[in-house]
Amino acid sequence: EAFLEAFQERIDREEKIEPNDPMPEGYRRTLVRQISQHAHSEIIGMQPEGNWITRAPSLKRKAALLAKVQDEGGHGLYLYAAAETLGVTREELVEQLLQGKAKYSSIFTYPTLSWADIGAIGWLVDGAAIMNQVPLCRCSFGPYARAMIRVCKEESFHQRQGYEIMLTLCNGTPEQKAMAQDALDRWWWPSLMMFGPHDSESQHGDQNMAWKIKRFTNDALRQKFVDATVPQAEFLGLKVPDPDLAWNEEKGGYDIGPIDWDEFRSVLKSGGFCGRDRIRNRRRAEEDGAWVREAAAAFAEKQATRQADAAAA
Amino acid sequence: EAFLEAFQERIDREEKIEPNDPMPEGYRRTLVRQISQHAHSEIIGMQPEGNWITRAPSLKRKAALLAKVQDEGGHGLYLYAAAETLGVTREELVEQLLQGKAKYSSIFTYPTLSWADIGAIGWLVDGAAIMNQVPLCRCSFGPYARAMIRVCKEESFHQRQGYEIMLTLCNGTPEQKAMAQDALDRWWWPSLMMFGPHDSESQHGDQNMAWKIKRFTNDALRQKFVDATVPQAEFLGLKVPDPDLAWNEEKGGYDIGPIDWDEFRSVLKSGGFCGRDRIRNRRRAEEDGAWVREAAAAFAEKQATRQADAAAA
Amino acid sequence: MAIPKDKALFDYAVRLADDQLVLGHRLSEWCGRAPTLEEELALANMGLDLIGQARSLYTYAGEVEGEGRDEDALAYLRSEREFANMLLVEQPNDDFAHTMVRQLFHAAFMTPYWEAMTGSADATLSGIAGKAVKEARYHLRHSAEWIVRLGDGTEESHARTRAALDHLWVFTGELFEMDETALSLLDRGVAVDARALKPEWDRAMNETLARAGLDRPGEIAMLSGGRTGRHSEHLGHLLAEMQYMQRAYPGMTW
Amino acid sequence: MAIPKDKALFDYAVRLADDQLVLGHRLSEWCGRAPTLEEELALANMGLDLIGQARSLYTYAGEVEGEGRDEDALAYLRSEREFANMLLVEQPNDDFAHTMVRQLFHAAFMTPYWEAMTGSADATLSGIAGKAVKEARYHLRHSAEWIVRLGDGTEESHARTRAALDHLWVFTGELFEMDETALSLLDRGVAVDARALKPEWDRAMNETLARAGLDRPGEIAMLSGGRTGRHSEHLGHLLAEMQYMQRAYPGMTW
Repeated sequence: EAFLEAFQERIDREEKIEPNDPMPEGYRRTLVRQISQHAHSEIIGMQPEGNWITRAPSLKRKAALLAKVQDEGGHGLYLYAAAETLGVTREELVEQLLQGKAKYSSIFTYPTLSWADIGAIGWLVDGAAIMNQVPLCRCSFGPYARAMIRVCKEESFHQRQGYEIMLTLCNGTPEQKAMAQDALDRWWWPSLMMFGPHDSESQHGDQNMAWKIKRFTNDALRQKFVDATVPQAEFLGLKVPDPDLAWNEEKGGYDIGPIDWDEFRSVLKSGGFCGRDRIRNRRRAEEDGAWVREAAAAFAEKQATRQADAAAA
Repeated sequence: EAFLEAFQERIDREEKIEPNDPMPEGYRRTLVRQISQHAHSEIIGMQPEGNWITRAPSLKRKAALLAKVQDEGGHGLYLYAAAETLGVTREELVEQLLQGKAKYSSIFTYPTLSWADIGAIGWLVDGAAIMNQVPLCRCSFGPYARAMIRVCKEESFHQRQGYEIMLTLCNGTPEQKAMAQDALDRWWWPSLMMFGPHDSESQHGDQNMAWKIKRFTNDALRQKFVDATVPQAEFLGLKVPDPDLAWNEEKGGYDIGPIDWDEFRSVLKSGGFCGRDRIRNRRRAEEDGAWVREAAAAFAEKQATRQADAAAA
Repeated sequence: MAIPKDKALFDYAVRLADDQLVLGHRLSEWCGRAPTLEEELALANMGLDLIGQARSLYTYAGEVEGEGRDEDALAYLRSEREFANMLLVEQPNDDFAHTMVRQLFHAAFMTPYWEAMTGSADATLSGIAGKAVKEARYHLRHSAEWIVRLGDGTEESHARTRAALDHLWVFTGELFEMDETALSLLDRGVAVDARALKPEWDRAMNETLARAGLDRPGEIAMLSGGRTGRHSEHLGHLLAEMQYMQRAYPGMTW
Repeated sequence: MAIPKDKALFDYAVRLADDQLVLGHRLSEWCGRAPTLEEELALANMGLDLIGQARSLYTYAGEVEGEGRDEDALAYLRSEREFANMLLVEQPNDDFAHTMVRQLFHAAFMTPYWEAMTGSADATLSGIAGKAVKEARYHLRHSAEWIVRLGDGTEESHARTRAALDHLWVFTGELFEMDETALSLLDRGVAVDARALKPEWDRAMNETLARAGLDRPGEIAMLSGGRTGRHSEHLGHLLAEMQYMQRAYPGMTW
């Protein structure tokens, strides 16, 4: 009791909690879950975009996309490292993902069907991710907060890059503009779902707010995203696929139509359109690479023995 | 001695030798080698053309090419069956191929680099094959002769189809015509080499002629091919890549320039440009299919046991 | 592009063609890779049947549209989002078990489908069906025999076939879907009521799986989207390869 | 297409660009498939370096030609027969051992190549070389470390690496070939004498293989042809995928 109170006081003073500090088990568990889900999302998120690297329509875009996907892998690395400070190993976490036991953001279960999807993902998906992640740079847990600072810097670069792809398409031929509209049509609602259920339905909201793992509610962040994004769509000359979308003068923000939470739940439940492929691909990569990891481990062991022998001699 | 003489007399009377007839060991050995090499060539020959099935430029061509490659597989089947009448199994023969111990026609170690190569292979390679094979329809060994009758009928259809592809290209755009010329440039000399070394260098020639396994010499068949093909090239408006090519009024045929036998020997020795890939692909197909063949065998055995049990009950 | 004279009929013929072409293309990818020489020929046979059906259907669709598009324009010059094949047929070959399960699922549907289509009010479609039904029956027999052999073969073949069934089952719901296009043509006596074929498909499935000693996968949420061009990520790569020549050398005769 | 003002220089820059692009593309195919997350990043790094080099070289080639072709026109709108990359770089990724052996063969050549190129009489090429040499050194270090680990790792990794060495060795002769184009530019002080780099390449190879406990493959007849567009059958499939968008949507800005 006293410990919990003292812990809460540290949080309230905006002190960073570090890995070796005492912390409530619930706090640790929540962070492990959240950070690892976040890491898994980065890794799985490499696939929908990776799908277009070999078909990118110009060398500049090809290089930028490869670099972007590489950054996502890098984010996965920092995040697994941040989770490891809480006493789990990357191997355990990856195993949970491969077993289908761990969650990752359901946005990555949607397929990329045209080049415009690469633009839409950068613009909308990275845009939504940034809304979620900027507050995490001030998360009470130090390693997570520091990882997020680095992540956010790169994400906002990706977001601008994605928007720039959309802009190029919208300034292009009618065929290209139609491609962009089609991508917006498919990615708009899933992007809004990235913020999670309405606050009234959210499970972990309050405690996470108190622990300053979370600093804004799902609905507040979603609103912020909509308000930032709708003018961008207008600038592109694209139509947001929501007939109920309307400016609300009173609240100084947009009202949106009802979100299809049945679709959201069905994606969570069934793994979504590409969810099975995503996990299957990762499992294959793990299996195909097993002999390489074993070789590296065997070599490292031999080297250690040799050095020990040399030192003993 | 008496046996060999009697055998030769049967041959000279143009009697067909059948699998259960007595025959000299050399005759059997020669036929097994020749028929199995021929079968291997059909199977390996599926690869260069198969390389373009997924990229064929029209549905009509795609279907025709798939059917053609299927025919080649069928030829492989009849020919392995003909060889099996001589007391070897298909498995043994295939194993020799996979081990790199058996030969196949070196023409199939050249790569197909453009759609025009599909035309050139039909026109030139099937054309040369027909020259070689038509006389084999009268081969002294019955099963081989009968297999060849079926093969030749299909081959001449393929040859016309190949020529028709070339004709379409030559009636097309300058780009298409250049594609056709490029293919002729690359396939002309290898096609001439398909007839084997000059008669003066040929090892097995005389005995095979006597046994009526072979009925014309390499050079005679090559001459026949050149005389048939040069006017076809002229009709297409293509240039045969031989500066020494000239009509010889006296012999009533074309004279050709020197064949680069160094290239021929180097292909035989090194396996040629794609030879290693060809064998590797076949090996992979065999490995990947092993579990299927095992399953089929296990099922057949179970079925046999069940039927025996049922019969016994 | 102008609206075709009979848009529903055009769309219906094109999607049916897309199904057969994409599956035929997948089968053609096996060329040189089959587990036996006999199966090499059988896979090519089925591929040829399907590509042949696709050609007739595209040609007819082009006629219905009346804009001068021929079979090749429809096969080679439409984008991934315009292709309307069902998701099942675009799934990768993977191993032989996946290929044969995919074929079984498809042929067990197409057999009663073409049978019903022989009674179509549209003479061209019923004519195509008359030929296709014999082909589909062979595909069904061939794939069912393999499933029985693989299911009742070795431990490995059983496990691989079960994995293929589980993986591909989720795409079978789409076989029986009827959208507005299909319903409007059903009203006109042109289309087949796919929903009505479910019992026969179930019978074929249950019978084959029972003989194979394989369990029928449990009911799960099905995936669909192919008819509206919402494909899996596999189709784009298939089209990139298949369409390359027509895209790289536009407007030429081959 | 008119003859470029300096055809030899154009051809030389293009073939050098083709080498780096095709290998960079191959590395990019690993995305999402690498054996570890760290290696995922390393493969992407090397791919990015190579694609970056290709971009500079194509851009320069386009300037030399003076016909308005930019990097994308040269990368996406030339046919398989026009690509002049060496055969080594187009070989498929196969397993990780093949990929790393291919990288080692290439980087052990490119390291001294770019070093020599920094002294080129052509200011643009020497400038590109100045940046590329650092990248090549990293590729060499990275691939050599892996070959040592794999060669001296497990039995399986040793066997796979030996198989990769044996399979790819035949393509290493082409690294050191000098044709008329290269010779004429060598005379002008622009090109590098590839033949002269053989001893250093051999040293790197012998040293790495010795550390890895792997035998150097015996001398065999080498394959070549890439410089004149005589490729293996692998390149066409790579180009069909890579060029698809530019072929399907010609003349657009992306």
